[in-house]
Amino acid sequence: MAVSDDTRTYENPFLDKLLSVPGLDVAVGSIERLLDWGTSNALWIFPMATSCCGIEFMAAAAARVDVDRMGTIVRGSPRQGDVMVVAGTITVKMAPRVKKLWDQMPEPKWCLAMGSCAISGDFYRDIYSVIPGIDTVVPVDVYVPGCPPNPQELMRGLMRLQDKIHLQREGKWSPPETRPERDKMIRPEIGRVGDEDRDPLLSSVQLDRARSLGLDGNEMRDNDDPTGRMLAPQTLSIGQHNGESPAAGSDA
Amino acid sequence: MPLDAPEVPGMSGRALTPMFRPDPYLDLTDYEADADLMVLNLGPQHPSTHGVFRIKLVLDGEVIIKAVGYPGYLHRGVEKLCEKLTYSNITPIVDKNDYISPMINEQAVNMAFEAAAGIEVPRRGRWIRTLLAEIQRVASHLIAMGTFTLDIGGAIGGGASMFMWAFRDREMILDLFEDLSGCRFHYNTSCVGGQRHDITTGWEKRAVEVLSIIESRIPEYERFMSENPIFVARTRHIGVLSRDLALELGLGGPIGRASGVDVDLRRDAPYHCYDELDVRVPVMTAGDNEARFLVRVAEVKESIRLAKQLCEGVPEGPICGAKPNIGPATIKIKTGEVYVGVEGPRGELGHYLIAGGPGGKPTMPYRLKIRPPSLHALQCIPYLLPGNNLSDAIAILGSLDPVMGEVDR
Amino acid sequence: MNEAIAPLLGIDVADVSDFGMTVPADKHFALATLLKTSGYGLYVSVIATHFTEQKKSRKVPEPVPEHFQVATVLRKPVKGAALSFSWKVKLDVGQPIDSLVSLFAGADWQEREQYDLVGVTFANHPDLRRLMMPDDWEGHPLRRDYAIDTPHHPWR
Amino acid sequence: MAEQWTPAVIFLLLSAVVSSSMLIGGLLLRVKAKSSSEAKRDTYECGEEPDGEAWIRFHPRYYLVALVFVLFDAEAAFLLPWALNIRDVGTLAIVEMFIFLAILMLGWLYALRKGALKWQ
Repeated sequence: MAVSDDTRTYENPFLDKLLSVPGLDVAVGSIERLLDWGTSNALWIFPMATSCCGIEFMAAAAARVDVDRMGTIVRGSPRQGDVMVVAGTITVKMAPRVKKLWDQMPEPKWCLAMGSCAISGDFYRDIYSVIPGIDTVVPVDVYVPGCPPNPQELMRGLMRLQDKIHLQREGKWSPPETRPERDKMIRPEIGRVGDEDRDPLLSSVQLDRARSLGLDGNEMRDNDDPTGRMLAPQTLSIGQHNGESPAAGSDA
Repeated sequence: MPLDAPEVPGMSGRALTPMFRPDPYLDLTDYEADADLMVLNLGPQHPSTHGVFRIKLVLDGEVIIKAVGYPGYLHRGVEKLCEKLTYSNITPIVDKNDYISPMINEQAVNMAFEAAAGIEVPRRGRWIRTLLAEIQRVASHLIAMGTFTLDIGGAIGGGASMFMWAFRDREMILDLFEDLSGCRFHYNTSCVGGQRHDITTGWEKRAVEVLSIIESRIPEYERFMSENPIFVARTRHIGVLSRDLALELGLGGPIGRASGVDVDLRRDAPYHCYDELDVRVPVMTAGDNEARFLVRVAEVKESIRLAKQLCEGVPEGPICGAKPNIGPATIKIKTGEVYVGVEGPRGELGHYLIAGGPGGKPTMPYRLKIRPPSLHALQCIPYLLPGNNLSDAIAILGSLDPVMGEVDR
Repeated sequence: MNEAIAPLLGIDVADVSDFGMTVPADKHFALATLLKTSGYGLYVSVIATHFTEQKKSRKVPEPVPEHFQVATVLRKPVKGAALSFSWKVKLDVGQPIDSLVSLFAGADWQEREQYDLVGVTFANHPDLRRLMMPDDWEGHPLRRDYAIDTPHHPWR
Repeated sequence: MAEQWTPAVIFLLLSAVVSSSMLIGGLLLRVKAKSSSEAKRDTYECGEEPDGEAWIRFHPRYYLVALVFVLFDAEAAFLLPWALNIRDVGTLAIVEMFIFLAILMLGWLYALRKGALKWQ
């Protein structure tokens, strides 16, 4: 039962070595099933809830459709998250943060795009400040369509993710989620993760912009330097503002 | 100039008195701290920032010295988009601004268009709009109560009970709206000239049932909160907002009324059918977190009373004044400039419309500015946070109940 | 109250209207202080709009240069009669307007947003930075000549 | 005499097995990302770039409170075995324990008087 490597972004070094030993794959199979049972029934959600889908996400976590039934707990920190549920519109100012948080999540991790704003940017798609779909920034595993998708639909999306995890663990190659593709669909100019026409450099450029957030994103322009080093109070003339970051930001 | 709170009898020492007004642009270069200052980001992705809002806190130990708010993480360019859409297409866009009370957003923007085009909404249309607005206010305040206690108690620390109750009751209201318009929220029921969907027979009876169930539970929620010593310890005298600061910040709504600003557009500038109702407005003067919570709870009772009163005598007649707009481009406004303010659950929600400017088409607004009440709620963060502890920052932000879709538009 | 405004603006009482009255830029701050002292204490909003240039044509008798218009709305918090008062100020391109932050603390973010989206500069505003857009953004989106789908590498 | 100790030995063995199995299980089933970027090791601050250093000097009151806590936590550790077999240790042990508590209360009063627990 060879484990197909192309879809998994993680590996168990010990288990894979065990598998190479001819006789042991039965034993490893049972460990795989145990791991698969553990992972899929305890999907901890890291909510990237930005707008209306976030409220529907809260309604899904609340009393009537309780996603806790499937073992999914909502955790506030990426360090403890398995699934990043992107619920709501991601804007140009928020995208580097999403990319940074996605990279701070430990493997194995999945991404669930909830709502048409996260899937394709919806009718905000061609506005100057909106990302045409989260899959231009982050590889998405499950798409939950709707504006907003009702809580049952989100729960079904999580179940589809569980099925995908079962398939991945059993080594079967799981078909990529049928990405919403229509014939006359306007494809975003930025290639989506997994598209052929997306230039490989784009992901690293996005990651650098996300990580170099502090330098240009550090809007702490006012004249206090909290690290105790007294800064001469800068005069906030209008001209000085556009884009150039003061000394406090660059050496922090 | 260390920021210790002057002692005032009867108030716990650490809360700043209303007279003391922290300077939001505090110059920290000459501030001598107990130890080093620490900068902490209550960042865009945080469970208790009610959406994506970032506060950069400068902390001296645990006491907040300075708080700088950074909105804009959900700026979707709605006003630019509205300049490209016809008047009847704008309603679903504006639904998504304040996604906790979409019904009131729709009505506000359509009232602005009707005022500019001079369309008269028939009585039944106005009556149904008032009824739907009051029920939506109940649902919106329920979310505010639920998330506020979730912020204070934490998901595991006992704060989730009120959250679960609030969402359970809100689901009943969403079922009502689903019967009316077909979707849970983003209803698109009101159009330029009145209502698009009429209420079905028996809808008011179900509405009265749902509202009376919620009305029977509200005293329990109120007791559950105001008699809980932890809740009281974390909300009384914390985040005290004085009346003149609230006025200057332009804070109507529950936040302003908790600080003594007695303004409610339903009573002071009546629209829809509010002039036929006696709108009682709860006002408190304490101005702290607890007052904001209690004003919201009292407003829920008021809204339920108004909605039940409205459910009895729904007048007969047409529900839409303008010609039923088949095509999107049937509403034409040659020129006009109008500002219409509506009492949203978070304050005054206004729309400033300029129709027919140079090079603009008569079927599309030339400029539509949406006045967001939550933006003014967030503006009092640099005044309320300094002097309190870090944990109070979460409680104060929760009591302001901002909605980031409306702030960033 | 109109009797107080008329001499300030140098117009007779009849022309004073509580909506859409055009006020010269230098009288903007004085009018705001007068309104605040006479009861209009609740700050509502500031709206900046960009008007493109209009050449001489059949409908437009004389050419109108490109200009901005900043409208301000205040409200009087009186029980039973919360009237609003709004006036407009015409600005040329690049001409600053007095900021009302010293009168109304609520004007801070609203004016920063108008500076960010429309590009009208507010004089002696304590901290005029971009509010909505990221800091390295060029251009002002709500201007009529700003294309709605301008790309912003590497995100869109 | 020997069988008196068997429960203790079993307990020790059990705890050794459980803790080591967890450690070894974690080691064996360790998941390694194929292409992990250094961004994973950045400090998490709600998605923002942390500003200023974390190696800053804190006010000593935090350390004092922690110290007082550890002190009285250890005291509670002594109370537990004493409380379990209070019946067969006789009244002398009870009096001794209360003397022990009284001495510690003195320490607590001292900390209170010196203002170690004053928060502001």
